[in-house]
Amino acid sequence: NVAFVQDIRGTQPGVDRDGQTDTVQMHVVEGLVAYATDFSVKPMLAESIEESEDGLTYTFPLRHGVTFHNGAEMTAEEVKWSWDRYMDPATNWRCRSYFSGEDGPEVTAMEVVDPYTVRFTLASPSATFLGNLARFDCGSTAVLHPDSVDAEGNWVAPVGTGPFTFGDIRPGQYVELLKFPDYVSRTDEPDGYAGAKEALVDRVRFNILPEAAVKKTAFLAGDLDISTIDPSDIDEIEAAPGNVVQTVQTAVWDAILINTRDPLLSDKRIRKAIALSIDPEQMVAVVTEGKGSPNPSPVPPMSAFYGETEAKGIGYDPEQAKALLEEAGYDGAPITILTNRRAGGYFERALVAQAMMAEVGLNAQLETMEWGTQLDKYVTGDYQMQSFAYSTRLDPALSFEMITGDHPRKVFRTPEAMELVEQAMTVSEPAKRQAIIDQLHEAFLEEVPAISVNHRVMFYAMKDHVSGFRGWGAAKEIYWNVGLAE
Amino acid sequence: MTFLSDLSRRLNGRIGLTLCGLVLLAALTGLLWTPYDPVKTDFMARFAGASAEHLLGTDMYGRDLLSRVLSGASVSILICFLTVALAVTGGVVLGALSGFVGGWLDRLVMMFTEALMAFPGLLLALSLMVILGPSEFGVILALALAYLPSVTRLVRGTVLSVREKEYVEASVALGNGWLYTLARHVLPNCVAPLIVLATTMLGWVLLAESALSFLGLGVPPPAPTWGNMLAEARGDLTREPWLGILPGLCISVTLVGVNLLGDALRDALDPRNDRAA
Amino acid sequence: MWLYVLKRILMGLPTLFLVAVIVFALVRLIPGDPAQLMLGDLADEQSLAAMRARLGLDQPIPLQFLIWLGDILRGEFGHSIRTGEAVLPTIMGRFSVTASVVVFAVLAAMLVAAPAGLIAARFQNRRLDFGIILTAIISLSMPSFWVGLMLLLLFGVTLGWLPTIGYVGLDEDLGRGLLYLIMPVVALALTEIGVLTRMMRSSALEVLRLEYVTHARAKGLSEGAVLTRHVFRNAAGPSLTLLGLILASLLGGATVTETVFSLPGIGKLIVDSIYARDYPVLQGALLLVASVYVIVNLVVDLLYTVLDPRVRLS
Amino acid sequence: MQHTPSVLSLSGVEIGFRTPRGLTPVVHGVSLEVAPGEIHAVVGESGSGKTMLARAAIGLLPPGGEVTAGTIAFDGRDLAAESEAAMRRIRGAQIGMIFQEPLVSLNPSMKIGAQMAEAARLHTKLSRREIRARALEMLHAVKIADPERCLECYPHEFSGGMRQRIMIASVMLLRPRLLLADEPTTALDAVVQREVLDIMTEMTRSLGVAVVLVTHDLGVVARYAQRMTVMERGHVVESGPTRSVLAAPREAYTRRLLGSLPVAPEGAHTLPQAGNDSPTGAHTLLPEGNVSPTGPHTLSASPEASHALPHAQTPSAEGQAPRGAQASGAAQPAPFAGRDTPEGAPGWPVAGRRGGADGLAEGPQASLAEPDVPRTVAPGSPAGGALAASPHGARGAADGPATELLRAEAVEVSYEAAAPLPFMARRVNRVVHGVSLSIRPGEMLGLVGESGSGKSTLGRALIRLKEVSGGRVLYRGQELSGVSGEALRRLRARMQIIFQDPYSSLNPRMRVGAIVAEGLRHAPPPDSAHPVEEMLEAVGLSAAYAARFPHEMSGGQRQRVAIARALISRPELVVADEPVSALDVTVQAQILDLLRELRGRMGFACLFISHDLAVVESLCDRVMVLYRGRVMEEGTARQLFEAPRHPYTRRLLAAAPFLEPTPAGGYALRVLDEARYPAPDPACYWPGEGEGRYELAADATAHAVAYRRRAG
Ligand SMILES: Nc1ncnc2c1ncn2[C@@H]1O[C@H](COP(=O)(O)OP(=O)(O)OP(=O)(O)O)[C@@H](O)[C@H]1O
Ligand SMILES: Nc1ncnc2c1ncn2[C@@H]1O[C@H](COP(=O)(O)OP(=O)(O)OP(=O)(O)O)[C@@H](O)[C@H]1O
Ligand SMILES: [Mg+2]
Ligand SMILES: [Mg+2]
Repeated sequence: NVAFVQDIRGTQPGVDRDGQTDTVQMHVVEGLVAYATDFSVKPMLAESIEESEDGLTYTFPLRHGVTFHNGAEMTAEEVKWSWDRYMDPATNWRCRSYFSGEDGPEVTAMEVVDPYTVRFTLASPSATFLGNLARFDCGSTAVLHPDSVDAEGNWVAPVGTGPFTFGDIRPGQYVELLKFPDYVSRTDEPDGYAGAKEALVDRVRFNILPEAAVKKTAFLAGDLDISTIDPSDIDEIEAAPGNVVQTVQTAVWDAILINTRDPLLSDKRIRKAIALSIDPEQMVAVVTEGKGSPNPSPVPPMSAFYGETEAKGIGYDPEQAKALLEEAGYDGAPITILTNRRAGGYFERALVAQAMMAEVGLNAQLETMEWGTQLDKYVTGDYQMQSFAYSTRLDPALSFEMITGDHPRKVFRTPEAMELVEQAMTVSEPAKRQAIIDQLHEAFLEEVPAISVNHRVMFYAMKDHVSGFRGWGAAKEIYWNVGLAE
Repeated sequence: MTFLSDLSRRLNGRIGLTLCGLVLLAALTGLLWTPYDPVKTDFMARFAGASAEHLLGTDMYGRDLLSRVLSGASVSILICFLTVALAVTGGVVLGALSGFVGGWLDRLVMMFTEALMAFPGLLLALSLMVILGPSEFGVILALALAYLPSVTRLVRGTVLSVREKEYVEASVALGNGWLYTLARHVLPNCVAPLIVLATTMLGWVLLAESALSFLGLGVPPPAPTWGNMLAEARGDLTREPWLGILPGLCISVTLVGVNLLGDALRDALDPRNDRAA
Repeated sequence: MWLYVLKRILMGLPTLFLVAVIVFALVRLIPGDPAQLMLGDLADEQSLAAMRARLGLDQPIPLQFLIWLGDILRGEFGHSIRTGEAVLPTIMGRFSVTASVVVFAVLAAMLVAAPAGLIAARFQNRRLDFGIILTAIISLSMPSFWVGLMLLLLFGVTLGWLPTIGYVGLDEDLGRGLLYLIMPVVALALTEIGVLTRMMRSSALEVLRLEYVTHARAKGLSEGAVLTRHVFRNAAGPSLTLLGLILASLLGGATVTETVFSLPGIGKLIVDSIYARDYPVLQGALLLVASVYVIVNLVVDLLYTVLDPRVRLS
Repeated sequence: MQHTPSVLSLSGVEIGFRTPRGLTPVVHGVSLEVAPGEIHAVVGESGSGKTMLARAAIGLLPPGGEVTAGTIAFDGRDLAAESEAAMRRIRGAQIGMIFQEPLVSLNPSMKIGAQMAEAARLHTKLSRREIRARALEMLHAVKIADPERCLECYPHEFSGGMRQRIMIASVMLLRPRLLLADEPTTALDAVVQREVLDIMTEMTRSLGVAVVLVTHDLGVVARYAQRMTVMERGHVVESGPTRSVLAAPREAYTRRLLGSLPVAPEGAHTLPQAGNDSPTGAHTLLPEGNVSPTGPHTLSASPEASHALPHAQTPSAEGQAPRGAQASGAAQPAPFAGRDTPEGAPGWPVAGRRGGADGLAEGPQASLAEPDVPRTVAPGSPAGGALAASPHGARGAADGPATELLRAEAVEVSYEAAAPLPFMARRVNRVVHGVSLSIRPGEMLGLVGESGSGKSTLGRALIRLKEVSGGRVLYRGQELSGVSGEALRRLRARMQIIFQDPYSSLNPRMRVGAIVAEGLRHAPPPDSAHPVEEMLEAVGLSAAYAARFPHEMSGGQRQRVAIARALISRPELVVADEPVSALDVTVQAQILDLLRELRGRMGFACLFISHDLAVVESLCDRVMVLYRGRVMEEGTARQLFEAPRHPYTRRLLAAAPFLEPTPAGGYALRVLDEARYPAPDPACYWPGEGEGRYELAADATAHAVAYRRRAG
């Protein structure tokens, strides 16, 4: 019994999806490749990954003896069938554009080399091809058996290769996963979505409990084995016998966005003053109960590209902030920070920011709203500042891409930044990429389109009879290899 | 004055008046003065217990609880009053016209109130809150609209029954115009049930605001109301129950006061109970 | 009688149409974009546009309304934007959960409130009366989520007697189903008991003043018989109306209670749909709720004639 | 003096109410004995403690009330000593009680059968079937048409009179020894009242039940009670055999009470403007010194007076006797058996067919004459000339529209019920069918008829408070429905209405001064500086009352406020709808005096609607009898009261007990000398019966009667 926030949207990987749905689906289906804990891409159903020198072809020898939930063996045929289905616009696959040439290099061919080998051919080299294949929101480009659809091609249910199958789905109550007894595991170490998997429990029930107080009570009452909890509850839960709290650093980026197109905030000095007024150490300490540490960069700390440059921030200097404000002629005009009461510390961050900004004379006001409305304002760029968060981006280029661009929802709007992001997307050589990322970070600090607070730490409370649960940076719970002691 | 003394002669009236008086006093204090800024956070002093510095302690963000309760009183009470005032004004105008004029106007108004009533008040308010955006103003407007139909119906019902009374006919017989008759003869007789409804409604508004806050759409924090304080404290019920008990108690006390007062008012306004002690 | 029912249903139709208009307008007035919400921060232009087109949100709003209305009339409520499930079965399923909780709660409330109100009225202005009324007022003075959380803490956590989450349909397993219902029912009933008790008391007071009560006493009936046989039925009218209103409004969503006890009820569905801007579900659910209101009112009026033969249905 | 042991005996009973300010006594040392088979009436002013006395006897004082002294003994047992459980066994089984209002005394949500059986199951060991049989028997005894069906019905399916009869049946079902009847018929009209009381008397007599009858209707007392007790402010003023108390009241209060009875004017029913010199103030107050004490309360005329009365007795013998000397034997139900179906009534002596325009009384009418007042109608005088004394008796040429204040032509009024289905036709309930009338300035037109016959509705339609659905109403030749806006408002100020229920016609939240002053809003500016105060004083209220609220006044005072409001604008026409129906006789007399006086002073015309025939007789010039929305008979008051021709009119008259002063200074029941009434014409019209068209035909004296005309 585990806690879960909302209903899943469906069972069709990469199509009927949202972050929560992905989490569940990833227990049922697998792709050729998968993300490992360090966000490197590792083979999953593929035995290995063979990239050509020119970076234009990828060949995947498949593992032998992997069975679908319906008992059939997985072969290149199904991989091909799955791919063709994804690339059919009628399928509505979320990630089609990444492979069709619209939004990255086109996959010109996908061939079955032999029953246990497939090959992809790209129009141009891509640093992100493998990553895109493994993306959660693409449903890991899961390999499905044609039985997943009916004769007319309508979706029925995923017949995949994962360690679990779908059990009971009760909207508004829970989603249940059942152990797939014939699962054929890899033999390498469990590593994120890659590596060995074994369903140790017969069933996993994702209870839909959006209300934090309820979740906590249910956990305390022993009706949940694992649950995310608010940082403020850690002490209390740990104090009770039989409870364990696991702290996990994730790649979810918590930031306070500053609308660079706002008349007042378009003044870089004011933005800088805001950034300087905020003491990241204290803010993070408050929001995470001292469990997290600040991160001045959008790039997550566990990323291979996270280096010394990224760890350097603008610093906390109220005096300089005041001076800048003076220089900019700030007259105490109110600055509104949008926030909401969702779990995840949005509200607390805004609250602390407001208090800290007030210290240097910035007249910040909080406006708490419902998430949907805030999101709308985010998209239309109709705000001054807002407490926001971005879900896991496993590639540093994407970490910048998500805030950089010309669209109203993007805050990092300098041509230089856009150019750099463009480069980061195509260059795949690590050293060169690192340089670009470093440059981007510096530009980010210079421009101050957002205040990077930290990458979120999550807290999982579990009963001490739970073994093997490991949270990871992707902030996606994994329930294979998790067992319950009697 | 005789009315007030009549009220205070009853036990429920006395208790009701006392409790409501206390609440009003708190609201007034909160409006004029609080020991600290109620939204001022102090992360060094979170969950502080009662002390000389913070008489009632502080909350999860280190805000002074006494200040918040006082200031919350003024916001909550203001919201209650404005909401009720709005609903009553609108309801009286609509209900009176609908009941007195009758005909298609009546049918139209009734269809609208019927349609509005077909939504549970909280849901209606909830939808409106999402549309209006959470703010004191939004809460007031949403709840007023949610309660408008019941006031309209009450007034219309009373107007309809009063309209049948012979003193209204007598007024017509004297040659008085309908507006005069409505204002002079009909409406004053709707006042008693309306007062009772209004007092009850004050309580509902308080509860509804806290329910809205619980669902994430009440008066947006950090501005304190009892409702959102209670809602905010729900996660800390096991850790620091006091944070929830205090605003909860405030709400309950107000409701008890208002309801007792409403009861007493009903008794006092009912001529048949004249002699009741 | 059947003519009356027919008439009431006919009269309910314009109301329901108006409700449909209001629902639609309300829903479309909500700022935010379902496509946006679904895709979250990962959204980009193409996927948003594609999503909108798929949801039919790219049509002009009046057209959307007509399409929706046409669909409704054909009994087609559409599919959820979020989960793609057909709306009608979804809302019916959710409604049945709410209904089982609410009906039990209202019955329980009435079972307590009716005698309490009668007794309070009988001993008007005495200490017993005051005690009952004070209890009633206190019970209705507590915010419902507060009551719910307290119950959860007490019976779920501290005592560990009752499950804190989950729901089992009564049709699946009666015993366990009831077990899961206890707390929500108690929480809901607690707040309604107060209102009903007070209503019962005041209408019983009216009746107690009437001559036939004295007449019943003059026949030599005991107080208990007078209260149950003569006062109760005649005093039940206003309480029944109130009960109907409560029932209708709770059936339309005991939102808070459902949230606290994580029940998959219609109120919670509506709130979730609001948050997710799941227009078809929201519209369907609100329409259902409004129809329930109309039907409950009709049933209450029919019951009224059982209680009070003077009320003729014409 | 009683020789049989009393069933109920009160001695020195005092009743008080506990209030926050201490004990308020309401009944002071009342003693009273009721023998088996005896009907003992308790009369007195309103609030004198009659109800409390009755309720004390069954141990059901309202909360706060208690018996503070004295004993109440039932069958020799002191009720105070009985436990509550024992009292419950006595209630219903031994002592039955009938309450004032039949409309609220039966539980509306229980079937009659269940209500009747309830007490029987409690107090007897009878089986279900036996109880049912007995219930049927009782219902039969009270003349309920279909007892079987009745058991399955709910109270609302019956009229007030039937409900009261059912009440009696259900109380008598248990054969109680004592029956307490608290104003059992005040809400009923004369005909129904008569039926109910007759049945009650009959049943109590046959079962030997002792009855305490609380009432304020002295006529009822005279007709039904053997003994009476007069109460005033909690004290017994006078007690004794009915006839002797009535014939020779000893106490001032009793005399005052009796003196307040309305009495037919001794002169002709004439209009003041007609130049007739006869006084309009015919109401006579007994001068204090006028009555010589007559010693013991026994009637010299009738030795057996104080004991049980012979039941069936033909009044024909007494019919010849002068009214004033009427003996107590006349205090009998008149033998008009046709209570339910008037036409089939064998009791109506059919003396002759209607021939031509005559048909007025042919017998000597001396019985109605006061010795010293010359009658305008000479005994035996031809019908044609009999009523010529009234200048407006003939409706002929003299009746030019110019002299008419209000004229109604074939007025129809209906109430619309909501349509059963939308878009279906509304159901229309026509209440007034083609009524024509005219009122001249200064005329008092009486309107009588059974409850629900449309009197109030007609009154309202005449001043356009209700729209007519047919016909037209002309006010000084101007058609009312054509007027609107300001003109209508001005017109309305000239026509006023005094509503049936004074209390509900006064806004409870306005002070009396403001209420009365409202009457001036649309009236021409008054000539005096303090019109309100003057008006209040004119209706006999001191100016200080202006500051009061309606609920701070007594019924009579409120009534006068309503009258003041109607009269302050000096209207030309007033519709007075039952202004005195709910009042006790003293207050009633006050108001009638006032009306007469005002008419004399201001010369206004009045449509006077009432159930109380004695009042109408004493006040009105002309009278119309309405039955189911149609005029049954119309004529001068004298014509109607002395020579009624329509069976319905006669039924009304027969039912109403009139008390009249005797020459000896006391009072006795008036006997309707129906033998000398002209025979009702079988061709008279009854709504809903037989075919044929309704037609109102007047004779030369403008005495009009409804006839049925064959179609075609
Ligand atoms: N519940 C009560 N509390 C206090 N005083 C009461 C109460 N009920 C009646 N009284 C008083 O008792 C007195 C006697 O009342 P009661 O009803 O016996 O009068 P009544 O003679 O029956 O009058 P009516 O002819 O109007 O029915 C009145 O003065 C009345 O004010
Ligand atoms: N507002 C109304 N709506 C419908 N029907 C009515 C209404 N008022 C009166 N009636 C009906 O009209 C008929 C005549 O009523 P109305 O009041 O004129 O009688 P009434 O002669 O004045 O009787 P009463 O002597 O009892 O006052 C009755 O049958 C009554 O039921
Ligand atoms: Mg009385
Ligand atoms: Mg009338």
